[in-house]
Amino acid sequence: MKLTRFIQKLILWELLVGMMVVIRNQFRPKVTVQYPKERIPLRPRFRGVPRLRYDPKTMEELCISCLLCEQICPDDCIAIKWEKAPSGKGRVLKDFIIDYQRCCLCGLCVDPCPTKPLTAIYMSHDYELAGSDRLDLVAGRTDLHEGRTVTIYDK
Amino acid sequence: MGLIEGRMHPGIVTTTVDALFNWARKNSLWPMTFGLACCAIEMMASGASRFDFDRLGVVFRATPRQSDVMIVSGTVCEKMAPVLKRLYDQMPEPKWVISMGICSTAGGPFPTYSVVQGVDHLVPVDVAVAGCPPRPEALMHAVLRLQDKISEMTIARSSSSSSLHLRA
Amino acid sequence: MFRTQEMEINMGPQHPSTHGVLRLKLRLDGERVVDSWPVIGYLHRGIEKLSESKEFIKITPFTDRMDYVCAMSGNLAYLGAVEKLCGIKVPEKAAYIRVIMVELNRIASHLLWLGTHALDIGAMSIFLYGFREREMILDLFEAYCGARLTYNAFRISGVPADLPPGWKEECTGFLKLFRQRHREYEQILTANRIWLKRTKDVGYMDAEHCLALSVTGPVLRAAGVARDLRKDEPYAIYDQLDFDIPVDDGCDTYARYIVRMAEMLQSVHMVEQCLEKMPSEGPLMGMKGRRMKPRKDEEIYFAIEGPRGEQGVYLISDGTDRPYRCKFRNSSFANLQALAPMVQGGLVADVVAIIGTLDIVLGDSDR
Amino acid sequence: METQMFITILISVVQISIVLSLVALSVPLLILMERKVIGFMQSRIGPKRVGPSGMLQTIADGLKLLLKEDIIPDRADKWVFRLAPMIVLVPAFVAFAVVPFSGTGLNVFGQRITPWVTDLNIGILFIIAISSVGVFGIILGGWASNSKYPLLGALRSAAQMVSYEVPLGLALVGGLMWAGTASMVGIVEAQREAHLWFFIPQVVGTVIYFMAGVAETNRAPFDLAEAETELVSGFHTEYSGMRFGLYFIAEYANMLIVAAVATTMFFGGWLRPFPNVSWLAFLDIFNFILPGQWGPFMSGLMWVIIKVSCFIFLYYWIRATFPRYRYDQLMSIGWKWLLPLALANIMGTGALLLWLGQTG
Repeated sequence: MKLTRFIQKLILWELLVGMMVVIRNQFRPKVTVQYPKERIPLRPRFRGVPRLRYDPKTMEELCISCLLCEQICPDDCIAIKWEKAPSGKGRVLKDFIIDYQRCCLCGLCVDPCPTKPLTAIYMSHDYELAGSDRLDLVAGRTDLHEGRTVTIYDK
Repeated sequence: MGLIEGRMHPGIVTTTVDALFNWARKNSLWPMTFGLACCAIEMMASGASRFDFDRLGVVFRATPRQSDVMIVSGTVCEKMAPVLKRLYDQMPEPKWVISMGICSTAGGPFPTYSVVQGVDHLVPVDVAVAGCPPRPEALMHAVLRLQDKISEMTIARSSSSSSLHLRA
Repeated sequence: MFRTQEMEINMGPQHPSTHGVLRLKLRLDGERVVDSWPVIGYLHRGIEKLSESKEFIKITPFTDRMDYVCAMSGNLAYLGAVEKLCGIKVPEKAAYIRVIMVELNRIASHLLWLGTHALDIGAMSIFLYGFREREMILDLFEAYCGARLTYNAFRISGVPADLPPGWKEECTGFLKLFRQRHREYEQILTANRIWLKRTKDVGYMDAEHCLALSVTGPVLRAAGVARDLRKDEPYAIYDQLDFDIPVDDGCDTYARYIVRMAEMLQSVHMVEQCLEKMPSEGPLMGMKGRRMKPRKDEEIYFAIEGPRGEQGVYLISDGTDRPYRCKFRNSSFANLQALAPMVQGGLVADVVAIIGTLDIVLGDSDR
Repeated sequence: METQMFITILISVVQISIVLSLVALSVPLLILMERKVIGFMQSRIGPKRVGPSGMLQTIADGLKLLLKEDIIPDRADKWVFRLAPMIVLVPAFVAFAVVPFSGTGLNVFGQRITPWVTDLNIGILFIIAISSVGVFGIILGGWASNSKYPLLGALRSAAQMVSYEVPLGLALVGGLMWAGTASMVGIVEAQREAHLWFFIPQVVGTVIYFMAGVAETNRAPFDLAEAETELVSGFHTEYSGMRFGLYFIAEYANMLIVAAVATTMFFGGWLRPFPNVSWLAFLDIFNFILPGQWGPFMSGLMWVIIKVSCFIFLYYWIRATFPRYRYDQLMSIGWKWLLPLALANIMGTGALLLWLGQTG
């Protein structure tokens, strides 16, 4: 027993074992995803930047300007402008601004949104968020509905 | 800047040379290992096997002298600000800055006494990435954006800034 | 004519192996460290002060950003404190999900430690192997809560969502694979003579000193003290799980390596048990509505065992829905105090090994 | 008479330029291969997007380094700072003068062109002598930067390289005793005559040589001088642009030298495996493909390239796997293990040769 350990030590056995592990990994399939060409499929619950959506059936604004998301946002990055509806009941959304410079993608704003089952504000799958200026990252109502315009690379 | 920048008039030579130079510059962006906070972990992940920054020719260098781009990854605190500025000054021209994540872009969720509200108060930012932290793909996207920006560089003298050109 | 002189050198705040923005002033005699002063505060973001102006629920995202390597533990510690303060009971299923997430995150955190620690010492591939497996865990987290690093996965009184379909199978598959990969890491490092030389008797600190400096976590357990809050003061459902606490009495960097490697396997074991025992049905939130009614003038302290040691939250309430004072007792800050005595008398190369073995996260220590 | 001399000089110039350009061209390839090979070992794919599957990556890197601003720190010793990279680079290239790239020469226009620039009768000594000059470049570069991390790196590398020169040289002595000559060509010829590669009687010498060679070239696990995680970048921390590039090129050229010497000394240079076993002759593929003198030349070249590549691959493999030694441990290995082992190896070889001489 002692002799085998001595011989193992002499022929650098444990170093060779380590090297074999590395060479074994060389022949395993590579885990690299070549990003601009191919993308990792995002999981359904993935939280990108928050966005707004219309009612898919009626294409009407879902947001009822209840300001719950504005209140719960820990970064105070949501600003909502509204005015009284002409009918006198409820509110009409004038503008909805999310400052992506501040948004920490925590997803807390989606929890209290009252327009169930489809929440007006939702965590989108947009993650390509680079802008040449930080002010590019402020998203107004159109941006929130249509998505920000970003250069998408695919080759 | 190097020796030839700003000495030539725009023309065929400069565009050809520009194409070559910009190709070299944009394909060999070496960022500095400048991990500040959470985003640094995602920056490491972008260098790791699954995303493999090496594909794009992006190799992390430890010293500012050998790096081309500074990825400010994380919250820049008041105490860190002078260090960051000095490191930026130590980098050789041409150099670029990517502001990764909302903390470095605008202070992020920390509007407090100790956080610099945006690294653009300290150094010129070329590409700002939102996200907290951005996915590694988002950082790669920022690098690709930066490459686009680099390919528009020219060694020719720009007409607006040079009075000599106006006279000639 | 010749005169020897001690050299003062600044390690960090920007240094490849200070794990962020730790600054270490070293006084060197040749390569030997005579004296050292860790300087922290380069990542002080004022989270505790900021917390006083936020409602309880809004503070959860900040806990992600303190110990960003193990954000789930931060969430759990904070939410546990709030639940203790308000006397909320967490449903059993939610507790199981929480434990699964925290233990998976412990593996991820230890993988990051393994990778960076080995990279500091010079082993390059193991860093990428560690990250490769960590990505799989992050995928699991992304499938569950939607984020890769700053999860915000739990809510007060429970968890916001059930495990997505197919998650259990994916997780079981990962755990099976991870056991194999764990063996590979051991093959590369455990018996490697270079690794042994670099870690044995480096950064020695015995139990007495560890306790005196209130060092916790694997560093303490590697000094022979079987202190683990999961066993000593069980929270969540840890009292229903069967697990061991790996202890080693080497007191050095190698012992810490052994302890952490064993802990990863224990976590795998725990997650497997949780997946088996978890009730398939049941409520996920123990509280209806969003109103918090904490008792007035109550002070509580709640701590969990994070991957780096005791992760505690101290809350004072004044009866409103915001904390009067919110103090985080984070393990990195306490463990960092062990750095200076450990590096004393070592070489420069040992300094990076010791920083690696303490596994500090500067966001955790500076807050 | 004068024309003959002129032609000789011309041939030398041509040889030198061919060798220089070969080495200079193989360095970018080596860097690219390192990134690719190590990438594959780490289950990623390495450079991929620049040029066809990343082939132009190092070209882009080099061009970019040329275009970078050239910073000389304010308090640096400016002349030494400029000179140091050259001191590293030049010996690394000069050493290739005596490396034989193939066995047989070529006859071009009635002139014989040998596949080595010159065949010194002290070839091995020349290489050892020349490559030890490179240390000065590293020390001076680290010192001239007037910065603390480079200084530490320079001191480390000074101690390391000086102490590893000794086992490196002594490890070669065993081989020299077998060969009975110090000429690089003569060593290979001796292996042909002895019908065996000197690797077989000199296993210990080969291992010692390789370890010392890794240390000499500042590669992992002995890359203390530029240990990235300890000393930022070691001696070239303050170097930017092409000056850093020169250090980088020199490092890889040195690797090539170490591999080439090992090939010549222990692995039979341009000889195929088992040169005396005639049924293995088909291994010299080019003998059958190419006509006349080109066949043996290309076969020899092929074997040299294959053997050198194996060594370089071993370099990469080791770098990908192992942690780094500590400074004092490195010294104790060098002086306490490698040096006595190398001496014992010499004595053992001497005894063996004596015994062989008496019996045979």
